[in-house]
Amino acid sequence: MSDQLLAVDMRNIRRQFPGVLANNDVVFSVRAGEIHALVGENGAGKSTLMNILYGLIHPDSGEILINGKQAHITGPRDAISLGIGMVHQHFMLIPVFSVGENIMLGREPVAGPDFYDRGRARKEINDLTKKYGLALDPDARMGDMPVGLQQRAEIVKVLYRGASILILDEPTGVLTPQETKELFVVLRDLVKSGKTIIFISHKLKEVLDISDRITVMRRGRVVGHLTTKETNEEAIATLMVGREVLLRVDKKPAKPGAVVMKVENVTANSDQGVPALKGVSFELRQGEILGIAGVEGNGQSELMEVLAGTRKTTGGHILLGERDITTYDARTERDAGVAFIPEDRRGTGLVLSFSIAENSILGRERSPKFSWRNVVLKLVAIRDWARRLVQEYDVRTPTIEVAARNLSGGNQQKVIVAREMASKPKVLLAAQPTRGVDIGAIEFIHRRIVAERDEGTAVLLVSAELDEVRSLSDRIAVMYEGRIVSIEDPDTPEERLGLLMTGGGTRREGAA
Amino acid sequence: MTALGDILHLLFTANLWQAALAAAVLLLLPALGGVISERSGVVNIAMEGMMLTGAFFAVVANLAWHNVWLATGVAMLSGALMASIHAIVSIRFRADQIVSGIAINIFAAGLTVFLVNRIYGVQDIGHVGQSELLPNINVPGLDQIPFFGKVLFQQNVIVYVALILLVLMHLLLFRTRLGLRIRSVGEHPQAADTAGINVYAIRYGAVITSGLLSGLAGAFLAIGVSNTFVPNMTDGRGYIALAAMIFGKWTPFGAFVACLIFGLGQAIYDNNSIIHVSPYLLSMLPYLLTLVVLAGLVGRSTPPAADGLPYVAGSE
Amino acid sequence: MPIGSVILAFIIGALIVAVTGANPFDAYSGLLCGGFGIACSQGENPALQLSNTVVFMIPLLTTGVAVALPFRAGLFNIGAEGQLLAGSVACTAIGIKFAGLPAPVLIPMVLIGGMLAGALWAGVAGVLKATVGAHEVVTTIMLNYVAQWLVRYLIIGGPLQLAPGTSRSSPIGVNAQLPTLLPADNSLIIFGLPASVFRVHWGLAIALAAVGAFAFLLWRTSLGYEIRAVGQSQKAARYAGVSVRRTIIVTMLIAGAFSGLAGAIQISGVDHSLTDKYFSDTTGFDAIAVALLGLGSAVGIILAAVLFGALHSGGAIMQSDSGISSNLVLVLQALILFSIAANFVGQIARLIPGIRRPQALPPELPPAAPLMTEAAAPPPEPA
Amino acid sequence: SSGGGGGTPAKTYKIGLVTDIGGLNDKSFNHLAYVGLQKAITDFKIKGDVVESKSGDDYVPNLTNFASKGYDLVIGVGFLMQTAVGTVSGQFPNVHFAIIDGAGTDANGNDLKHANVESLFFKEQDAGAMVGVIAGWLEKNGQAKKNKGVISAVGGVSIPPVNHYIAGYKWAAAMEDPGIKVLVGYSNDFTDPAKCKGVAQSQISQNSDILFQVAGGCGLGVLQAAGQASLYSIGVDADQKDADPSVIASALKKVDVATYTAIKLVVNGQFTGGAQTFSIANGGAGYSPDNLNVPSALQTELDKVEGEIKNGTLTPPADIPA
Ligand SMILES: Nc1ncnc2c1ncn2[C@@H]1O[C@H](COP(=O)(O)OP(=O)(O)OP(=O)(O)O)[C@@H](O)[C@H]1O
Ligand SMILES: Nc1ncnc2c1ncn2[C@@H]1O[C@H](COP(=O)(O)OP(=O)(O)OP(=O)(O)O)[C@@H](O)[C@H]1O
Ligand SMILES: [Mg+2]
Ligand SMILES: [Mg+2]
Repeated sequence: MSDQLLAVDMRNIRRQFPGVLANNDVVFSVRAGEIHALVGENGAGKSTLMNILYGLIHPDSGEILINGKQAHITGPRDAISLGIGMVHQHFMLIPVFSVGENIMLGREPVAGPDFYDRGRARKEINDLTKKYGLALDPDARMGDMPVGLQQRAEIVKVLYRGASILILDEPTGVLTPQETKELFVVLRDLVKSGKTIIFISHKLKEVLDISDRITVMRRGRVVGHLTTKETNEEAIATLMVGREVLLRVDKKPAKPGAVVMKVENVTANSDQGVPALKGVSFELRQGEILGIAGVEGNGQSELMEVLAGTRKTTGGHILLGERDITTYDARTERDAGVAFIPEDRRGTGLVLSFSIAENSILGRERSPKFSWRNVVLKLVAIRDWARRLVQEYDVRTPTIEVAARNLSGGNQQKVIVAREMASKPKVLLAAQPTRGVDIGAIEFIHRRIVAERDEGTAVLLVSAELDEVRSLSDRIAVMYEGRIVSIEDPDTPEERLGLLMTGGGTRREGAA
Repeated sequence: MTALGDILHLLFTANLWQAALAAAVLLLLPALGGVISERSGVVNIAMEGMMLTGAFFAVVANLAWHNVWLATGVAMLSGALMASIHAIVSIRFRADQIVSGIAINIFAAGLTVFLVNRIYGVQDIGHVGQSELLPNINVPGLDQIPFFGKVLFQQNVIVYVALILLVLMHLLLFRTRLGLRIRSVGEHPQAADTAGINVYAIRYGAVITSGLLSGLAGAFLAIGVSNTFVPNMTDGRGYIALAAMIFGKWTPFGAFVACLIFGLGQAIYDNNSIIHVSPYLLSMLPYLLTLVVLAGLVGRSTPPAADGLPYVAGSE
Repeated sequence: MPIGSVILAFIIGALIVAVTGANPFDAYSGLLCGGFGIACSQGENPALQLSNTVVFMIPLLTTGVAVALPFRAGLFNIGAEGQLLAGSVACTAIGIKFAGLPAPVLIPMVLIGGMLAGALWAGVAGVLKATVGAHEVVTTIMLNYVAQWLVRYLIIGGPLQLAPGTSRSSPIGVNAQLPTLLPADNSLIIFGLPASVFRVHWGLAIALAAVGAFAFLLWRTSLGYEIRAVGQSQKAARYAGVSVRRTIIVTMLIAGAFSGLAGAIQISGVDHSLTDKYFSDTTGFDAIAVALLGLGSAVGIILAAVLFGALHSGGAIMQSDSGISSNLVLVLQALILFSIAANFVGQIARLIPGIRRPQALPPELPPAAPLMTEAAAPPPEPA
Repeated sequence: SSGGGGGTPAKTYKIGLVTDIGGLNDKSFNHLAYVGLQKAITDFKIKGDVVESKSGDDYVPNLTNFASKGYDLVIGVGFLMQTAVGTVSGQFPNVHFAIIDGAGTDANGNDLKHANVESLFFKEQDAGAMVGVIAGWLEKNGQAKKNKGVISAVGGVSIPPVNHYIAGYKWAAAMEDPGIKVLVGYSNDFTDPAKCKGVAQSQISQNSDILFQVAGGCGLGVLQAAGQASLYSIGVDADQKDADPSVIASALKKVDVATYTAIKLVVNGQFTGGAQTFSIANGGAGYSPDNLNVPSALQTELDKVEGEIKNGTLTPPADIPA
């Protein structure tokens, strides 16, 4: 590689965590001006490696060269001064601060004796956003921003610090397809303007689309350096997981049965109190997967919460079989046979400090199965149950007493999927079931969802991944601005779906 | 209901408000300390102890050197010393900040009396001369304004200092770069760290500042309001200040409002020689009032997001 | 490891004593004797010392639980003191009013009455938190003061006053009094002293049972599960179908009942009337230290209560034997809290290369850590 | 008086002193008792030990500890310890007990009259009366600061020992100056000077120009408030002229003397139990003129009243007159 200047050259990086060798003599180099993808399963060591580069984690051994010069990075300050910027997997933004304050933080313009100069901050940001075509309102409250814009703010933050080497840790994990497209445009511009980019993602299509070269990690080791042009999804996946993986879901045609859930022009408000569902109607049949496609923020999340009973409706009806469950709360819904895989795994789906065993009965702690007359817990039953889930759903953990906090994202997700599916629900609500999870886990979760369907469960799937929706669903409902604008067949061309998702296209009311 | 009449009448006397303001300031200083500490993400319920320590050393120093300003400085330092214990234990050693705070309070209560015993023995700790107390200052001219002159401009020097600190604290937190950084550390230390801000330095600074302020309050109590040290003379003010801080939603002026309620309650109570109602029921007044206000007007108060959570940098 | 921390605390304490010119060994032998009746140098009666320690320990057990339980739900109950006072008032009132009833009826009555009063007192804070989101730290502190002034009012010039010029209530009926383990008899000599000096009463059994109940509730019941869930993540709890508001209120009610029980037991088992000593009672505050020291676990609370009880009764002996101010005890309590909370010993050990073991996974958050954070946030449930 | 204790070197008497929650540094009677004990230790070569009570729960165990260790005399300081002394004295009939400001009582507040208990009572009203005379006289003769005919007293908590002082004070002041107005307030506190200062300042704003503190350590705030308003104040229990220049006199309650005497009786084998009252008559109560050069007319008045109280022609009331 010496033929070309290396922007980043990490040699024999080693970092031990309790029980895990997160980075094992990792050799990682990035050429100046390239987009370099770093891929690997959950827990492979990507974030760790990048955190080391950014000075957040100190390696036990190894050396780092930046632009050919030996670098001694003791903390983010050093990294920043070396022109390294990082957009973290879990955003580093302060919700109660304004966008401007978030971007300026650490390099604030001051007036007089240390007064924060809001005016100049605004100007600086506007300059930047113009230069890179990343529109942002500096005065908006960060907490009120959609993830896409938060992501954008993170990037502007990095650029504002004059970074020439950008690290993006799973930047697209939370983005919609169009947001991703926009992001890629930006990234390419940045490279043109001489920046170097390190790009971490679980989504191989994107990797192939955006990167010049690829480094693959597995279990803390680098298992391959690839040149994007000369490789393909299967090859990368195999390297990552260490075995063949099928990326396409193979499923028998659905045998839809009776209608189990009937939704009749349901309306509901978002957290901000504005209407998010403006009259949604559809039917869900036994043994089918109804996928909901749509740009995030068009009411999918609210719809799921309404159906799961964690959000109140403002109108309309929900029928489960004959029963009107419109007013049911989360508990009664669950008891009635509606299972829910929420999109926010860490915050909502799990109590991170609880053990796997405890998490395995979340929401069912009063059911006769796990408690005597819903007062006293049946500990033995709970343990057996948890053990069963762990081994049936292949949750990678030493014991069921491990706190969920210490599982990788993929395994955390498996715990939730297991809990919700194993209760043999009539209806399974799956929101972003594979977000941020590595392909190994994705493959597994997809197979389980199809299996559920084949056993007669009615599945409602919401995903920001159009591919996922198309490959899993038997019917696709497209949501736009709080309404279902059309119901399509899974083989509908991506272009048409994209058009519908953005409010265009000719509607075709489906069977509903 | 003559009692109510008496109280209403009092509310129109400058004396009452003068006393109320002075009493409020005794709470305001530690409350401000609490605000800055918790804004930086370090829960601080140790104001009681830091204030008591300040009171003790103010007297000791004043008796030793007969210089009130020196004594006040010593008091503030001793408060800061206590604070730095809290800081080291909860920032460096990542101890539970509530435990550490409680420990500081117990520690101060025990240590001060223990030292009085050891240092002064039978003859007991002495009194500070009238001339060596923190002076009351009448602002020339202004103090003649009817009503407000007495309330605002015939006060102890510390009252003026506290009111200035109140404004400064507000500006610091919400207008300056440092304030922005302090709040960022309290809301999301990781974010602050990745932005190149030294989380630990900010937190140490904030906690120690709370010690300086509480120590100052202690000095005011011992060698301003009184002229000697009496065991446990802070009498729970640190906890009231804590309540005031939360009541005020972790803002300086909000806390000040709460402090005024308590100060007013105290001042009204002080008139029990002319208000004809059980002094004990009268004493309940400010606390009941606070509950009512909380239930009615103030409602929810949500602390800084990272308040109370030790920060573990990505590294060790 | 806590043992190590305690020892470290005593070492530092010894230094303080030595620096101020007293003899640490005298101090500690005094504490040891006063606390556990061990190594008594000046004719103290070991049995008596032990019994005193136990008597001090009893109210710390129940109030300790009253602080520890809300911790689990992310609530900081500084109000154990006020709830205890409410309990003792109710116990006294009932014990006087129904003095005629037989003990098997009256004793449960006064105890349950105390629990209800305590629950009511804490319930106010719980409801305010659950409905308007008023921070429980403020409300419980306020309620403490209200309770303290209420007690003064009641027994000085108020309805419970024994007689003009006194600052105490009339005694509760004999049938309302918890019996002591040994007969309260001055003539019967046990361990070389009149049996009546051994004041350990059946409240001990009740208090231990209460701690057991706490552990059971927390780890073996659905409610306990939900309380812990709410404390860790309100979002997750709501997803599970748990009503955060209801859980907060219920938690405070139960906690208040525990404190109230402590107050009732003190009246019914020790004081037999509401006296001016309750003006300056600090049990409810010591309870915070006990709960934190016990890391919110049942066993921990018992050990912490024993330690504090022993220090409390040891301080007196230390002072009378060696003339060292019993306030040293407070200093020691603080040092123990510091060194356990900060786990100095562990951290120091880690510095020594020889015994460098990898630090454990991120520990369970300390009992009080989530207090001021998410869990402390008022429940945003739509009303 | 070199006590007879010195005569029999065979035995060193063991005396235990238990303070109430005020502790040794309460700047009030606990401290005075301690002073008395110290004096006895030097005079009689006794072994004197002290325990401070941290809370009301400590009274019984602390008394019991001394008693169980066979101390010759166990002294409980303060009204708050009455029931505790009653209980423990019953358990240890062979140990001598003394209690200051009270008797050994049962739960109903009745004196149990145990033969081994000596109750040391004080006629606080005597002392109160003497300073009341001073206050009243100064007001009447326009020799106070404002002379608007208003004086005041700040009590700690409304309990007998406090109210006795105030009763005598009010009674005597009215005797000197029938038109006088006496404000009475309570701080509900014995330790926090700020609290008493507040009450005092409110009384000052009601034109009081002589303020009598009856609130131990808290009361220091009263003396200081008077000082800062350059008015007169009156100290309590001990001679407090050093506490503040404004202190023109102190009402003395010689707890140190009482303690010393109780010890002396035991050492001399003259312990008799029962109630002992310390009053002007036996020098256990009184007053000290402090930072004020007393006009001769006032002095004569004082001597007259003192004499009449001694010979019983005047008896100051124990309860505050309306
Ligand atoms: N702070 C930490 N303490 C202990 N172990 C850690 C810590 N951070 C990471 N690890 C461990 O190091 C391993 C690598 O973690 P890392 O975050 O680098 O994985 P990753 O490749 O980023 O996974 P993902 O794709 O989910 O982000 C994981 O197995 C994890 O258990
Ligand atoms: N403090 C920690 N102790 C142990 N393992 C940790 C710790 N922090 C993170 N990890 C592990 O690091 C790995 C990566 O975690 P990370 O925080 O990057 O997100 P994740 O859990 O992988 O979620 P995602 O699916 O979004 O990648 C996971 O295996 C996680 O369990
Ligand atoms: Mg990662
Ligand atoms: Mg991850």
